[in-house]
Amino acid sequence: QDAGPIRLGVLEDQSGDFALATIGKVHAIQLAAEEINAAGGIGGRPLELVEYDTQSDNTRYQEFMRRVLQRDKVDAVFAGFSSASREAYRPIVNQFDGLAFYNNQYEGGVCDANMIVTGAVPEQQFSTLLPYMIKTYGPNVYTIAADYNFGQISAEWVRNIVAENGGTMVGEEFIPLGVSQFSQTIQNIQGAKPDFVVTLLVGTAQSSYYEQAGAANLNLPMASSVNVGQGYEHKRFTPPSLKDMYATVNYVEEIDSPASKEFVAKFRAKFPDEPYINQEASNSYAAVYLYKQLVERAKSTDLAEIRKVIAQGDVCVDGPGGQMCIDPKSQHVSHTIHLAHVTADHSVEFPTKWDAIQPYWLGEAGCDLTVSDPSEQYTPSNPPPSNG
Amino acid sequence: MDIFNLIFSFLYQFGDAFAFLVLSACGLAVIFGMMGVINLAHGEFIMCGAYVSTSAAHAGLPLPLAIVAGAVAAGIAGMIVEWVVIRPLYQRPLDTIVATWGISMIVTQGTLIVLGPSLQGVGTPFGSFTMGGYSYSVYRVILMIAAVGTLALLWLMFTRTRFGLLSRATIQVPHVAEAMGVNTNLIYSLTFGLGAGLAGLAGGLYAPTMTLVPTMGASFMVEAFVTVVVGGADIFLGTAPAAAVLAVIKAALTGWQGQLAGQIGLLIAVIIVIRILPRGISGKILKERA
Amino acid sequence: MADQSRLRAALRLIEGPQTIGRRPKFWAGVALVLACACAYPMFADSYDVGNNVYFFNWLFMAMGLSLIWGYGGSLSFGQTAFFGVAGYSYGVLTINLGDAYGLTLLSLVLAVGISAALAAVLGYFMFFGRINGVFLGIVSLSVTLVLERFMAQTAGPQWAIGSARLNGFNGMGGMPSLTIPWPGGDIALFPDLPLYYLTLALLLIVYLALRMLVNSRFGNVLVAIRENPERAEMLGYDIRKFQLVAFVIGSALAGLSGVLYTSWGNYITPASMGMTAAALPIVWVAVGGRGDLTTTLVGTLAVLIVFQMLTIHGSQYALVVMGVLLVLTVLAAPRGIVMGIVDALGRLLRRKEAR
Amino acid sequence: MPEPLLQTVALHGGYGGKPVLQGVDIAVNEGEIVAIIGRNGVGKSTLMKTLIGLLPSQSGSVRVRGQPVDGLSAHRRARLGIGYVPQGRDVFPRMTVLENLLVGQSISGRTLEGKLAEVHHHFPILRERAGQRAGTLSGGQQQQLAIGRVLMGGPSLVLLDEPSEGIQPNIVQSIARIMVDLNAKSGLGVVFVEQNIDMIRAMAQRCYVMDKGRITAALTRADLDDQDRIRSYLSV
Amino acid sequence: MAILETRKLNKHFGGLHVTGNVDFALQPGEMHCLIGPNGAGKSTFFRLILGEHRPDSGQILFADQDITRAKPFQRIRKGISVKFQVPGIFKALSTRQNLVIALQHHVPPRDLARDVDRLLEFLNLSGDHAQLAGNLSHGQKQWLEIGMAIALKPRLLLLDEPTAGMTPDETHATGEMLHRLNADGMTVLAVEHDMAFVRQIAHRVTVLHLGKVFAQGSIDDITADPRVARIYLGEADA
Ligand SMILES: Nc1ncnc2c1ncn2[C@@H]1O[C@H](COP(=O)(O)OP(=O)(O)OP(=O)(O)O)[C@@H](O)[C@H]1O
Ligand SMILES: Nc1ncnc2c1ncn2[C@@H]1O[C@H](COP(=O)(O)OP(=O)(O)OP(=O)(O)O)[C@@H](O)[C@H]1O
Ligand SMILES: NC(N)=O
Ligand SMILES: [Mg+2]
Ligand SMILES: [Mg+2]
Repeated sequence: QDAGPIRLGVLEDQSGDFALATIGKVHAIQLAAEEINAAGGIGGRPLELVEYDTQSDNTRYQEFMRRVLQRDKVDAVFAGFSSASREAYRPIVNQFDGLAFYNNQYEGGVCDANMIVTGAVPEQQFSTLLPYMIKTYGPNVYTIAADYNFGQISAEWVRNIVAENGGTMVGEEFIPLGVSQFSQTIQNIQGAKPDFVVTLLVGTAQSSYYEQAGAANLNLPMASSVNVGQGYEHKRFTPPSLKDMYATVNYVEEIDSPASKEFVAKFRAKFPDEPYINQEASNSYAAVYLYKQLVERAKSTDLAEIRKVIAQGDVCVDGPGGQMCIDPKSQHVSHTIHLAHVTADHSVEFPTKWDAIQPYWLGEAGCDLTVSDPSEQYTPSNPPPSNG
Repeated sequence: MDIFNLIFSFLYQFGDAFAFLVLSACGLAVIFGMMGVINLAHGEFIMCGAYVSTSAAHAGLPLPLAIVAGAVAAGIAGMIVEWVVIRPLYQRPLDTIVATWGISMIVTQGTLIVLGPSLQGVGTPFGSFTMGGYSYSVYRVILMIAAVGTLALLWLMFTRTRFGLLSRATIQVPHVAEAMGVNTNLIYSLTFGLGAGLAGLAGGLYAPTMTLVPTMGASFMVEAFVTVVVGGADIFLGTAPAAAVLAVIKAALTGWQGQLAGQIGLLIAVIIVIRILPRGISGKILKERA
Repeated sequence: MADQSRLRAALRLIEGPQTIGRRPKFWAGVALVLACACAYPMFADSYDVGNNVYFFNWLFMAMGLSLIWGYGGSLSFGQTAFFGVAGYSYGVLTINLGDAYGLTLLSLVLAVGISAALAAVLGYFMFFGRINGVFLGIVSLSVTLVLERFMAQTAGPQWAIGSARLNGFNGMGGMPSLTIPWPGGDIALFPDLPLYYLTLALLLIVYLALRMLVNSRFGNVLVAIRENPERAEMLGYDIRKFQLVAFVIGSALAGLSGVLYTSWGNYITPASMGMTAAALPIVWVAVGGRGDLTTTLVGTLAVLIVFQMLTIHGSQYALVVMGVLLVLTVLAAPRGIVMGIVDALGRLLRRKEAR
Repeated sequence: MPEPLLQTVALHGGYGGKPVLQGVDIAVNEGEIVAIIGRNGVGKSTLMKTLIGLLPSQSGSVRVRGQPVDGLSAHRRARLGIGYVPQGRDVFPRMTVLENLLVGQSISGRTLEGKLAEVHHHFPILRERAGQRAGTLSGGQQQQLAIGRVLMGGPSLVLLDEPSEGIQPNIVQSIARIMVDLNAKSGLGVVFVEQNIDMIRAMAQRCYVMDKGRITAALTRADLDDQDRIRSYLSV
Repeated sequence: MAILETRKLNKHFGGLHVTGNVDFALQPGEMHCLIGPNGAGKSTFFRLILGEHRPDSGQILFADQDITRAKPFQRIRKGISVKFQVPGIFKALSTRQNLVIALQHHVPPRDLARDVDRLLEFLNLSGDHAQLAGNLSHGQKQWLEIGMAIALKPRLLLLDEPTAGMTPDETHATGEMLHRLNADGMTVLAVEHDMAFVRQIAHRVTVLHLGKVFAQGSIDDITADPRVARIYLGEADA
């Protein structure tokens, strides 16, 4: 049986509202699989992808997660963009004791032995971004955030880190998903007179904010953990609406390193029409290589064997944006965090970067998957019970 | 903030909400109010207008002309859709819900396949102005003027032209209008085309201010439906006052408690208004007048 | 004796002017389908069994909407509100009560009851306020959208009922599946054989009960209200009460769907109450043929299966093809896809006989 | 002999699969007023709808001034100068009385000078209630509006389906008078379906009797004066 | 004791007074006709009795009970039923089903089929029992609606132009039928423009004009009244 192909399920939104940010993820996985197969597969076994379009619809994740695990009997699944989709399929992965990679920046806190998260989490993005912004622009911060888990939990992180760094929150506003009109929000921001705005906007409708803020001449520096790196707003809107946007990313296609350049070249060779190669594409690509390494070292696709390898604490790959290592306690990864600064003409420069930033919070808060598997999502205001 | 600026800023926010509600709703109001067709593809006509006007602007057409081009393109698309899909369904208005839902799926996904996940915007023209320490976008004021202008033009069209008369007759008792010598098929086509064109106009007008993606129409839908239904069957007696009432509620709640309150408040206002006026605002006005 | 004849009278209502299928032939067909459905798991793997349970879950909501809309003439655009409320109620109840001693079944009943109670309140508000037509559709849609927006922002830990976190847009998870207490150890109803048979049995019961309902005097009046409410009132019927009762029953069925769905995937999300979710039942029922329970049932199942297949095999074209299918169905089969196919087969047979 | 204004030849028609007209032959000459009588459900209204083109004919032909019009839609037939007043009036309920009248102009496709005043003269209530929504008129008022509406287009032939229904006796008489006058003055042709014997006698020059989708008798003016004879044709 | 009585009943739409201070009383067992010019307010008067319109002022009593504020269906249950001027039937249901819905009020399920068949026979609609009611001819619809009204076995039957569109023979048959129902104790109040029919059935006639009771009496009194001839009858019947 070991001679057959290794099957990877791929559940990503190739249509619907999230397609903009996620089609590239599928392409990245295809690219990595092709490379690996060209180089002889994983331990001699070829990689085979089983792809379904989840149509930005949670129920499709439920249907297809069961399908890949039960019918297609895949060895691992790469799945999900929105956190809601991840929560929709997680019970099913747990039920069948499967292994799912969530290759997406998110609000953090998932402590689940059946999950490996390769996206960046708030402590990695905000502990770097906010001190820089406060030092550069001043202490008064205004947050606008999507009014759901990602936005609310990220905003909580912002609040905490701003306070730790001597800053002040002068305002905080939550925007329901799907809202596209921002006149009142823009006025509220002007009234609060912040030194910079933290924008944690999600979805295509909300990104209209930038154009409208620019048109009203709001002209404030912006900081974000989610924009630029996911939805490439600087490519879609006319300059200068994203002028002075600072985003901490673990990858964007503008990164000027040999690894990045090589990745972009390979990607564009295979997918010449790709509008943008975002950080989730990079994470998905690296995740395939992480999985390769795990299987090769475990000499098996068995989850228990793989987790024994993870427990050794030295599973690392060099991704397009830098080295990524799996943290055994949380099964999240460390990242090189790049500070991307969007200039007035919407080109991107990188004033600084931080190496080997750890996803420390879960582990410190009490999640330790090497010991127990609560299969829960925690937040700073709702930490694991052992710590409460 | 002194009192004058306070009033100005509220008026600006009110006007902004009003313009969005009116422009979102007009096309839907024509198609629903006149034809009884519940057009779930309304958002896709908006998207069509936005895409065409943006592409036209990229191609060098001046923005006002590009917006008109968007409206015209959506109008033509509407006439085609009417001819192929809607016309056989006039006797079964509820089935148009499913048909237009299907069209919406085809258009949204078709656009994604053909044109990719997004379109680069053109940027908002005319810059900004400052008032009492706050800066505002000039273009939003243009949108308010466009909303009022659209209402006025529609009013003239339906009350002062023969088309208005005949289209209302056709919608009310088609077989008799036909027997009176009215080319009802043409009327249907023009009416639907007008509604789609108005949706396209909304798309063209808002295109510079928004993300251009195949699903963008969805962000107009709730507001559009709510306005039309609160307004009731008559476009002028209904849509305009409904938009005004809802805009006050929305602007006040958003300013006071934030966007979520604005959104939920809007929906709850709808429930309350309909409970008080079970046939919408225009139903009430018409009854009083008769 | 009297009881027996009353029972027989009630059973006679399984056939009647309000439902298709009158002759023994039809019932033979039903029995055959049922037998196939019972035997099906022997020939299918457990994925298919679980997947079919998933399809079955939605059928209750579709039949409920058929009752409210197809028979009663009130287009409710907000059945997902009851779906969602029941799903969340089940989650909150079971997370707090646990799954021992058949408490999940109690939770099921309570959750459906809560959605029925909500429907009673909303229905009273609408029907006794003389709201009808599209206005009814929009009020019900507004209610479900308000619930969605509200639930979407309950991410914080302050939004908890007992030990159940509502958990905002990410959705509520961690509720146990339905569990039947059993001497040799409780049977947890994961999407597998026992759940399949349970859902199938529920489906059959609900289908037959609804047939009896719509062919009863109640059903006659309901249909009369759909056709001409003024006249129905002028025959001395308090139409508001009939509409309300139909709405409550139909909404309770939406609630039942919500509970089964939540238990099936151990998950419920505000998106279940959003605009897209709200439109889906209408599409199923309309495409199936809303004026009849059987066509609704068969049509909804067909749409669900076909759409899933398309999503699996159609790659990015799936949604386009679905759209085209919807448009074509509406144009080609005015009475819904099921009657459309029956008619087409009839024509074909006649042509063959003629030859 | 000149071509008849309106003629049907072996006309068959009905609803979908259900045939109602089983070969109807009638001819109406320029300037004639012709009644069609028959019991309920024999197909009189079906004939009228087939004449104006709201129902397709299944076989046979309808000719206007000798030209077959079978391929023409209702609005094109109307443009030939045919006005139609449906049974049950069918006014445009949410439009005002005046607007209803203005729609009638489409028959001629232009505004005919003085027509509005003429119609108002015939039916004063329509001026009095010009701004009222037609759906709220009383039944008889609606019937008057429906007749006034076709007269607005100055038709050369009108098809009236039970014009006296719901109208008070003295207005029934005046409608008959109006039609006879118009016929005398401008040669207006009239085909009308009617049960009201007084009206038939006041208006009709000739009469067709219909039964089971066929014309079973043609009565002359002289026959019409025999009340019992008409009755016998209308009885079961 | 009157079975139906209105006291100073007023209703206006905008500036238009449709009924003005109508005092009207109907004796049990009476066959009464309401006539008057188009727009006199006859149908509106019916709608007031049925509760479809709310009076601006005044009182309506049915069998000495005040029903001014009762809901329409409550009035029907007290024993009033109606055939409207514009046929109100269930168009997408079969003719038979239309009658079932009306009859099931009083008739136990066991007898329902038999009673429906009888009624169909009586209405001359047996041949069309499976036909959708919306596809009946105009006259057949009128019959069907009359059938639904009498199926309720009302104490008071209101008929708004029951014979419109009927042939003289059918009109006559309708009159006979009403006499039979009346003999069984049903009170009838009919609006009609067909004087032959009025003559056939009415014990008494009320003329309504501009919303007011204009004249009242036997049919001979009314037809002899020159004022009624002027406003309503015209020369033929006068
Ligand atoms: N829309 C329809 N679909 C099917 N059958 C119909 C339709 N309309 C009428 N019919 C049938 O066609 C036949 C003729 O109807 P039509 O209306 O022409 O009768 P009519 O002579 O005008 O009667 P009336 O004097 O009652 O108006 C009737 O048997 C009727 O049931
Ligand atoms: N909703 C309304 N708004 C305004 N006017 C109305 C309304 N309803 C009825 N009317 C007017 O009230 C008057 C009485 O109408 P009604 O229908 O009672 O007359 P009617 O006596 O039944 O006449 P007919 O013999 O023509 O049926 C008419 O002039 C009519 O135009
Ligand atoms: N994971 C996010 N951005 O929802
Ligand atoms: Mg007729
Ligand atoms: Mg009347």
